[in-house]
Amino acid sequence: MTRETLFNAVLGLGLFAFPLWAWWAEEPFMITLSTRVVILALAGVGLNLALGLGGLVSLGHAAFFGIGGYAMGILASHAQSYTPLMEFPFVIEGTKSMPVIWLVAVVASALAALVIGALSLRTSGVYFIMITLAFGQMLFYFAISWPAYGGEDGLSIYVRNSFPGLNTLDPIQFFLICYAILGAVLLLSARLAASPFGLALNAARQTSERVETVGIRPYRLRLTVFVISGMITGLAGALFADLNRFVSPSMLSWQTSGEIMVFVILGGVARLFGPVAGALLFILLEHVLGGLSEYWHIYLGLLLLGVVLFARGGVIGTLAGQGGKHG
Amino acid sequence: EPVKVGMITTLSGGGAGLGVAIRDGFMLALKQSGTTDVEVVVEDDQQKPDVAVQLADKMIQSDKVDILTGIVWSNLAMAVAPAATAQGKIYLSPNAGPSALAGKGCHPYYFNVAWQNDNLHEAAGAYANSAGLKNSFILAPNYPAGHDALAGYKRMYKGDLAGELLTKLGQTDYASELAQIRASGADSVFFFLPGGMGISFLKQYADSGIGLPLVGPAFSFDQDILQAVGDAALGVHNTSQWNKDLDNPANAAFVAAFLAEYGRLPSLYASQGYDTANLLLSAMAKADISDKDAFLAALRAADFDSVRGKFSFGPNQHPIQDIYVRQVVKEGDIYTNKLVGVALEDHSDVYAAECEM
Amino acid sequence: MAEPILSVTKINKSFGALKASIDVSLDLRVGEIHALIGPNGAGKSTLIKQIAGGLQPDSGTVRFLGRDVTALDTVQRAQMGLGRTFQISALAMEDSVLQNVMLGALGASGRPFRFLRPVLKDKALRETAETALARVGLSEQALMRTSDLSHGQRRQLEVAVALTMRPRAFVMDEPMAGLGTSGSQRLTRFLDELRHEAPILLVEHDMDAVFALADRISVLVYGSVIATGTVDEIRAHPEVRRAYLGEEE
Amino acid sequence: MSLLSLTNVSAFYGPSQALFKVSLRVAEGQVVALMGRNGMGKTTTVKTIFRMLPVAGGELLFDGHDLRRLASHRAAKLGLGLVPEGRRCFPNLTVEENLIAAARPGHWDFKRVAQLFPRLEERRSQSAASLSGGEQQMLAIGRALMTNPRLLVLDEATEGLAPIVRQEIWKAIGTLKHESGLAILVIDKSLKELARIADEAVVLQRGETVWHGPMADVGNGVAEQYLGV
Amino acid sequence: MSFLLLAEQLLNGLQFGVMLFLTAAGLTLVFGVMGLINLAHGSLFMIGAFAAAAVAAASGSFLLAVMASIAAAAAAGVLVEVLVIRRLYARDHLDQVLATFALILIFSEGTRWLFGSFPLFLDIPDYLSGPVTLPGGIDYPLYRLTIIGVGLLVALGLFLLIARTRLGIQIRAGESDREMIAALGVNISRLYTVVFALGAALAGLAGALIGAIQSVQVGMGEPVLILAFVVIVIGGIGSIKGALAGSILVGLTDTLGRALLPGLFGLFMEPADATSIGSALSSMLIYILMAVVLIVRPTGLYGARA
Ligand SMILES: Nc1ncnc2c1ncn2[C@@H]1O[C@H](COP(=O)(O)OP(=O)(O)OP(=O)(O)O)[C@@H](O)[C@H]1O
Ligand SMILES: Nc1ncnc2c1ncn2[C@@H]1O[C@H](COP(=O)(O)OP(=O)(O)OP(=O)(O)O)[C@@H](O)[C@H]1O
Ligand SMILES: [Mg+2]
Ligand SMILES: [Mg+2]
Repeated sequence: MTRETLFNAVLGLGLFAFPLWAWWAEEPFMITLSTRVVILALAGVGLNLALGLGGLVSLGHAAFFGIGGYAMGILASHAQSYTPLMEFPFVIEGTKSMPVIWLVAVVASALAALVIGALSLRTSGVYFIMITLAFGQMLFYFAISWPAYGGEDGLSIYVRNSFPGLNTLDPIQFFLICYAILGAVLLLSARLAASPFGLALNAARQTSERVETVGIRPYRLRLTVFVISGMITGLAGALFADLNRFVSPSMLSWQTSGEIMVFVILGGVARLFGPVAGALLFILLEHVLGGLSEYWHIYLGLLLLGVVLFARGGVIGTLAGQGGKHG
Repeated sequence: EPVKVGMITTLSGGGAGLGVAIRDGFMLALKQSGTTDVEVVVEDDQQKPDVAVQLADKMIQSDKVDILTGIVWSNLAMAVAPAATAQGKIYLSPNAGPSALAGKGCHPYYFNVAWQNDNLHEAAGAYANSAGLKNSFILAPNYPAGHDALAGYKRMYKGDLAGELLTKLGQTDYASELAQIRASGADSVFFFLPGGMGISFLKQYADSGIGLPLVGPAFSFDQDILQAVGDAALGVHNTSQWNKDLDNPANAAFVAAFLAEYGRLPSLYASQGYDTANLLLSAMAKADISDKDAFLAALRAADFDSVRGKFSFGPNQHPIQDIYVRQVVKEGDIYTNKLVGVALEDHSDVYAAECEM
Repeated sequence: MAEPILSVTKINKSFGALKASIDVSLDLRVGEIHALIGPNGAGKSTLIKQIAGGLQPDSGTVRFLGRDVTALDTVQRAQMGLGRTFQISALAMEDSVLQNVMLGALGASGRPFRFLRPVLKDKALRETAETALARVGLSEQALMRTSDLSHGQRRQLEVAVALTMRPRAFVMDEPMAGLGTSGSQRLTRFLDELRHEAPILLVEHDMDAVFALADRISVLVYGSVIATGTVDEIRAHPEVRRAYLGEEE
Repeated sequence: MSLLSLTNVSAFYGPSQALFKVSLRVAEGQVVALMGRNGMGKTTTVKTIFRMLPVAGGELLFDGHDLRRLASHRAAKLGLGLVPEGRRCFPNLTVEENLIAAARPGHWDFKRVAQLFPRLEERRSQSAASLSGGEQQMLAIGRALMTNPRLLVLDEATEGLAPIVRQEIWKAIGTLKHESGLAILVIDKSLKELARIADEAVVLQRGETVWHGPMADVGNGVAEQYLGV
Repeated sequence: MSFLLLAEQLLNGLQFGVMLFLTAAGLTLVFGVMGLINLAHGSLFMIGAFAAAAVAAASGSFLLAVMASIAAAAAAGVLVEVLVIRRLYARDHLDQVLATFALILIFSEGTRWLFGSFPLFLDIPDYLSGPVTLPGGIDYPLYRLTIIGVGLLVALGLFLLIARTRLGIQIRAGESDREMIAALGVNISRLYTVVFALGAALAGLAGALIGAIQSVQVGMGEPVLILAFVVIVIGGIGSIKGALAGSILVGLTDTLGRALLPGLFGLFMEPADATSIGSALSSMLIYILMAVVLIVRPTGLYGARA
């Protein structure tokens, strides 16, 4: 077992054990906080596929995060008010069932990622960063000025959605749902990275000319990973909205994109557990420093700076050694 | 047993000024009362709704607070208040008053100690009538509170509209809008542009030489902001439920104490924070927090000396109060407001009718 | 005689005022090594790009395996079996040497969109890859990071990647560049055998190699083919001596 | 006294050692050939001289200055000129800009370089990225000359050049040596040309100096043993 | 809409464009030419504005204030470059993103700590305030004309510096291969410190000039940052000409969009809806513009073709 796998295992188990402890100790907020880490990590895992594996630095992943969130918000708000989502040409009812919401969130994000990706992938490098930002901003402003679903105020859902057989209102059960999803997605992304697809994509990131000359289209590889990535982040968005029982355009803002990216970089780009470590560290800092001083952002900034300057390859890169990390 | 209060407010970033004012006002009232029965947890929401929600969760689940308060912005209030009241926590709004929470979404645990969002704009409309303005150009940012602002103004205003614009949220340059105002033949301009947007607009308006009378809600003429606007704001009429020269003993004491404590004049937001704390204290004097019904009844009675004078709650637990017209003046080196009249008396809001409580 | 595997006919290409290919025609037949030589900037790499895809000729046609491929892109031509090496190494530098050759094998397999099975456990791909490495003499370096290879080793890897594709024809842009004397000699021997698997269009400035290998040589000067012929014919060609070879030997 | 001297220089790439006590000397006006098969550490040696790679041990002197203490640009300013392996022209600059970027006053200026390589004059305002491989090589040499060095280091400087140009370059190097007394450290695969021009030779194998001596002696078995010829 | 109003709106668009260029000028150097993703550009803009406001309040002189803004931002630039940025050139772009993100946090809260939570006062000096009448009868603020002038001057200066001077050439060379340019004897570290400081100084200058007609407050740099990136990318990274063209294009699009779209929708819609949809669309307009430009020309208007 390499140091990285060991570290990943500790991280994964710790993230599981802590909320269990909190449950036992009756500290429900600690469970909520862990759930938040898990969900944001999930969003990061989504981005990390595009960013780490595909080299696609997307500053527009808030779009998918928000689409997932709004999928939950819109469906649940209709269910909450007993009004159908759509009456023509056929009736679509809202729903409060998580699996259905997830499905809608994932499909909607996939479609959005397909369109955004297909157009954005014409560019590369910094241009790609900016064009994805542009699409994200379009959705953001659209959501803000679209009155039907609350505009800037967003949508509140009073009761968390349901999952068959579980009581989602119980923090620990909701945590377990999210944790299971994160686990499944991590497994998927590990598989993906080691697969033929992963190999080709990884090569395309470094030299797309080479990939073409062996008869593989980099564009298709990239579009595929972008869509998968968007789907995962979209799913995370739906969960996040459920965690907060609330969705608003701020989920679509570029700051959100930036924050998801910060998780990834902080934890270690292209590291399987990078986003998990990053989200954990960030939320932890936010939680601990937030109460410390009115000017706690200064300390947060200094700590982040310390990580970039002295911990190359993010948290995991530093703790687990260099192998595997690019850049 | 002390009452635990969770204050979620904006203490970092561009909107921090408002949160700081609310907090300072609130704390001042507690300090003056000398009570040891209130324990306050203050946290920074960074003006992000999801952070506010997380903080609310923390305060409810971990700090076990009885009462939440402090939120500055409507969208954050919308994120926190319904969920909090649904969990049986009392929410006292020291600033935002979105219509959704005043009408259908009203709740016995939700109290607004400031105003319903439309109020000051309605007052501006009423003032425009009384000032004989006949052809207003109106503008606000394109988001729910902005829509409410224009709707509120139009509800009371009886003249014609020379033009109506929704600007971009966070916009900093208004040259294009100013050109349209100039060309519109308006006789006055009503604007609602909170925070930095208002400062930018006012400076640019003054520099454009358009010179038409301006009307607006108090937000852009707040004590803490006026110093940044400077001469550009001089003489502008604005509407507010409070001003530092309101003639009542509670207010005089508040202004003096605030100045002594923090070394600056209190702002509108500070007055609201102060009132919120005093409302809470008045309820605590009458009932114990463990007796929810009695405590809510005590809050509803609003038996405290508001710095704005008359104050009571309507059926939707939003204020019924007078709204005044103020004018920006310079006192020595300091830009401030002076009262020049009353725009609306004993005003409540139109959404109260929809509230079934 | 059978139709050549690869042929270009009357290709023209300009960059602004600069004419990089002028009515270029040449072909590549079964079992041969056709060397393309010419002064620096004559348009050899430009021609290779037009043959391999990636650069569209202004006019003229490229035929490969009996098909007009002028309108096809790099990927399609590669899928048809055109193997190419670059003048300046294009390799996935952060990956291992093995992964680079695996990529070639994967491309040749035509099924890169497989998501779940680890690629390194794919026996067939791995075998193709390891064979190719062995053939260029890089077996020992298989697990090294490509960026840790020396310049010469990278050139060898370039060739190995092309080999994994089992192409029907090779186009190689200066494969010897950067190889030391011994390396060049080895690669020369290697190409000599390789021609029986698939013919090679070889751009090279290493005259020892060219003269040792080429069945035919075409000389490109200022975008035009000024001569095509056997080694001896070209060696003796006065124009070629003047424009390219100089007083060598 | 030698202009450049390396004594027992060791260097690492991360954890792996690439140079083991390499020693070599280049005297004023002397041409020294650095030889060895692929991957034996020639370029690595060059990198230590130009401070692109830290020296782990040993001594590194140029004209009496301890190079180990100097930043890359200071070392270069002492009079070290580099034609790096793989050309490394600045692709986003035009030919002319590539040359100007490096220029330091002295014998070599744009005009002289253009005389040496007329092709560069023709391509003057074309971006280096779009140059042919050989043209880039000429540019890299021209650029090194523009710094007016006292010691020129040529790492595979004739790679990818047409025979006729290569002859030109060898001729030019000869002229540089004889007329301007330039010291040269040269890495090249053409033994024949090296034999013609170099005074001394140093042979590296797996990062170690395994042989050094007069160039003339390389023929006697050294080439067979270490260079695989 | 009358012709005169349209003309005025065109002028506004141009003016807004040049203003955008001014805010983006420093970033053009640092990002476009040095190739460094500096998210803290907006913070430097803010530092300039705050320094100007502080000095203007103390001295009453606008000119001194502007000079102070340049000096303060440049000093901050040197500090940041030497302590942080210098270690990041060789790194991935992403490390730069994280580090400069951290700098934003530090600068924003640091400024709030120093200056308090409330906006500061910075006004146009008397000699530049008020409108002048242009030929054609448009009343136009003198200060905005001044900004156009300064912006164009900066554009010209930058263009000459980057395209025409040896320094500019060396900077660009450093962007593609620092190691190599150092091996040619150029002190690239110091050069980059100087360039970064210059970029910071330009950001500071913009902050002071624009702060005078906007709100000088914490967080004022963030919208600036995004817009600056937008115009540079539309123009094509590394091209000063492009940045100017991109700025003006964005300025015109945004201004005309705001001015015309609601009216346009009003032709076939309820006025209330038209205002709402028209303004919604106009706030998305520059991003739509950017997306379209990049889809059609993936490296921007004047960017080097890939
Ligand atoms: N994109 C381009 N734009 C302008 N000129 C170009 C472009 N690509 C190549 N050229 C020019 O076309 C000519 C032919 O270039 P090419 O790379 O084909 O030469 P070559 O024969 O391969 O030379 P070498 O042997 O030196 O590699 C060169 O003079 C080069 O400068
Ligand atoms: N960046 C690097 N990181 C790690 N190892 C390296 C790196 N560069 C070179 N090496 C290793 O160091 C050894 C010496 O390489 P070097 O480039 O000095 O060889 P060389 O003699 O110049 O060979 P060539 O003739 O092929 O250019 C090689 O075995 C190579 O694998
Ligand atoms: Mg070539
Ligand atoms: Mg080498």
